[in-house]
Amino acid sequence: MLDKNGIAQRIAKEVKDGYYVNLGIGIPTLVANFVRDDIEVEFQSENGILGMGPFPLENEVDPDLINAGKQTITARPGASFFDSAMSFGMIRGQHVDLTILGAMEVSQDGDIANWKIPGKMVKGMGGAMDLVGSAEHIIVAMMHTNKAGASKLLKSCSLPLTGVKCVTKIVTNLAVLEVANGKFKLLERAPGVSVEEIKNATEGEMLVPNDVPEMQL
Amino acid sequence: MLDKNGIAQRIAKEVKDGYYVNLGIGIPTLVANFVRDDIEVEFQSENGILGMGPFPLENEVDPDLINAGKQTITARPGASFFDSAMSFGMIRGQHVDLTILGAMEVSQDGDIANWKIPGKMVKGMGGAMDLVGSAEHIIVAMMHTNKAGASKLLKSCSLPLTGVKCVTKIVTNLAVLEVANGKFKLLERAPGVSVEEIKNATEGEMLVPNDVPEMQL
Amino acid sequence: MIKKVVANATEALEGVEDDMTFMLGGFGLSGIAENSIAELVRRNVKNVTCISNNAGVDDFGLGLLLQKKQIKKMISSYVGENAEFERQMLSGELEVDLIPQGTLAERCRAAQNGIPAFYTPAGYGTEVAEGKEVREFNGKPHIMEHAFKADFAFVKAWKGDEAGNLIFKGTARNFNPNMCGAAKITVVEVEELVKPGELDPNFVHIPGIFVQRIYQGKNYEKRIEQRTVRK
Amino acid sequence: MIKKVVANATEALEGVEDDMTFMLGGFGLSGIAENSIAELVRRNVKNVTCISNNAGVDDFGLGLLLQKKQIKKMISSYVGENAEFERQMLSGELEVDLIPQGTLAERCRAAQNGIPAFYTPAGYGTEVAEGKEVREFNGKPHIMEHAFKADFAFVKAWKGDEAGNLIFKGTARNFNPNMCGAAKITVVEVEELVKPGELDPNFVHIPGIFVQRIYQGKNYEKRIEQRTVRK
Repeated sequence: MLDKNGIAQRIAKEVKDGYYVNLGIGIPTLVANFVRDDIEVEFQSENGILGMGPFPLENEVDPDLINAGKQTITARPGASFFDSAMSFGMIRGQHVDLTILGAMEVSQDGDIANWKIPGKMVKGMGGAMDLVGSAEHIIVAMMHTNKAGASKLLKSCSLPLTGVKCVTKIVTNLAVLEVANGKFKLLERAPGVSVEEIKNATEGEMLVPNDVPEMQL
Repeated sequence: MLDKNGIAQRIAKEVKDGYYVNLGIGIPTLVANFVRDDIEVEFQSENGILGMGPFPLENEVDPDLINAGKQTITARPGASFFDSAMSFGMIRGQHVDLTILGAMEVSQDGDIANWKIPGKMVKGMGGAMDLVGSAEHIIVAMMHTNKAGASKLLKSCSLPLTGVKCVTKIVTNLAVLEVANGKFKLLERAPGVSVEEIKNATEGEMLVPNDVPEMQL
Repeated sequence: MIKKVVANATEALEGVEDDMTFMLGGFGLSGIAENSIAELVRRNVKNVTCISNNAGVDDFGLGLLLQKKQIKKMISSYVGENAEFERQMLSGELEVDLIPQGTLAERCRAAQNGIPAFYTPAGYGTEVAEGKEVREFNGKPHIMEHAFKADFAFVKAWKGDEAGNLIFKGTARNFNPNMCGAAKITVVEVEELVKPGELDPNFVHIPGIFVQRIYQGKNYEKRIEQRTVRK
Repeated sequence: MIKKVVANATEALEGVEDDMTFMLGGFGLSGIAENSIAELVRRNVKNVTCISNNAGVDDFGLGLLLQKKQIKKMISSYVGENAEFERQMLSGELEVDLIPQGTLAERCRAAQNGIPAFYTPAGYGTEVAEGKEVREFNGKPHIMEHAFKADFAFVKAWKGDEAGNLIFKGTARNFNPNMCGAAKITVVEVEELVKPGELDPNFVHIPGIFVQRIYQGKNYEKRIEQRTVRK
């Protein structure tokens, strides 16, 4: 079974040379720490920077330089700043190659819910609806089940949707799955996790190939 | 009767303190020469400059600094350069206070034609359709009649339109007129020109007040 | 050069009234119009609608107006850092229109540029699309969104000149440029107000034509929400 | 940093074929992609559609492609400086779609930003509106316009870095920034190609994400159409 860093580490393998990548808040943010050094990748943060670098040193902290999670950051050589309309132009115009974001629920059709629990929690969708509405390649990073132990991979989402039929891949603490023809297709098992365990934790329909390899990190 | 400079000089009186003004090619360009020194006016050229200055000195000529007539220009202190989308955002968004442009025909409803003579001449509309489609205050600068002596102030335009019901004022070599309730309302006579002469040169319906003053330049 | 400089926030907010709609720049607490917000609190205008990506935190930014119950309605994309906001919303005291962040930016930009409406895929199939026209382009459903209408835009820039030309800094830029000229009156506060000619015309982010009033702000706090550092 | 630098125009135009649609920056002869245009002439691609505000003059800019009858269709706003253009158009050899300049710019910008369609008042009641949807907003009729689709955009910038970040100069900026990322492949030629980090990230006009290929141009002529001077 993976922890949050493990999920991020596995997702980092999906990041290809030459990609522009948007990382959501939470586990996705950790992905940057695991991307191979020998490939060229640029991170976009939708509040207005391309070429985001690591956190600043204590003496570099600048309130005018933050990421979408409101964390202080740095800019890499070759970075650029821009306004919100242009930032979402990059996203809506499909110039960003890969979007990695968290979710509260994902359906077997690729629907995603991650912004609202009616009557309880309303943080807002931020840029998530723009991202999932436009991106061609969307990976969800999340725990396979919620704190109560219920599956987050469902036949259909029970919460208000963020986007429909948009998720392409899901990486959880238990497995890597692909959304294919209205089913979750099991691609890889987390280290030490059995197919049975994954089945038990997945409410939606799952397609299980004969051989499901353990993931390589 | 006015010459082109006279028309420009009369129009310059319509330019108020604090105006952003777009000047079309031809007579309108001359207006800048006659604006009073004691008022603050900024000229926008739709190819991408606000704060256009006079023509450059011989040693200041820069091919990367031209106006919409492709003439070499200078930039005043406080000028800015921008792309074409933003330039027409200024125009479409009604941030430009006054538009002065030439015309081949104007109708008594305020329609204007200035971009095409079917089968003969097609230069294109350039920015004119955006300007007349959005501006709240449009002054046409033109000769009252064409080279063949025919009126350019018509009941309805015969040439393909640039915009409908948009012209607010017309300054010609003979008169100043306003478009009001589907008629040309005669406001001023050019020096030495009689109401009769203006009537004879105007095909469209004209409203003539009892007293039509001679224009003051 | 056209006169736009005003002495301070009080003069800049002349004409601000109850029941108006405001646009406010900033992302989180970065690039917010601190001086104009303080003046809105001081004036105690009530029943206002605020178009702003976020709603500040409990004791800073728009949170200050929320505390004093000055806001009738918020139009935002993300409001997750504000307990008082959540309380007012869940209790029904506060109307909230949550919309996608890119749609929020583009609706500002549309207002600035005289585009009354446009189509976007963001929000299709969700609550956001309810009651809106859906149309297919390139085989993909899109929803129609309208330009915002607002009375005042409160913008924060880094440097500005007396002609209203603006330069923003880093990610404090965010929604600020898109809101300039998107309301009837755009009020800009700057950290540094300079003479015309001091800003390179090639590197002006927002030309002065989009700005009606400009003033030198003071006492910028620039609070950081998530101070993250590496060793 | 993502590899975008190519050696020259020939390498930059790899994949250009007959019957394609191109976007070309520039206003008149200012800010045109001189090197890429020369390469289009050299390759002698035929039957192409060009989206460009102007059509060059008889012996420069897009006029060079017109002379060799490479262009099937022009989508422009103003073509008044080119006798060969007028001849081909009036004789019917050349298809011409004349559209308002602001609409041309916005249709590029829409393509860049993933906006499939928008509404504008420009052209309402004229030939331009024929066959287009008309809709009233705020009591005023508007027409619906679509984002352009193109295979290549040929852009000219002043400075660029190896990450594809671009800076334009003066009014040579014009349509160039709006065309970046508005076609499947954006090819940029620059007067000066520098290393990443040499351009101030706060003053980049177009971020590298909108650019696929960049190269150092050469022998810029920068012809002036109307040399006007004062004494």
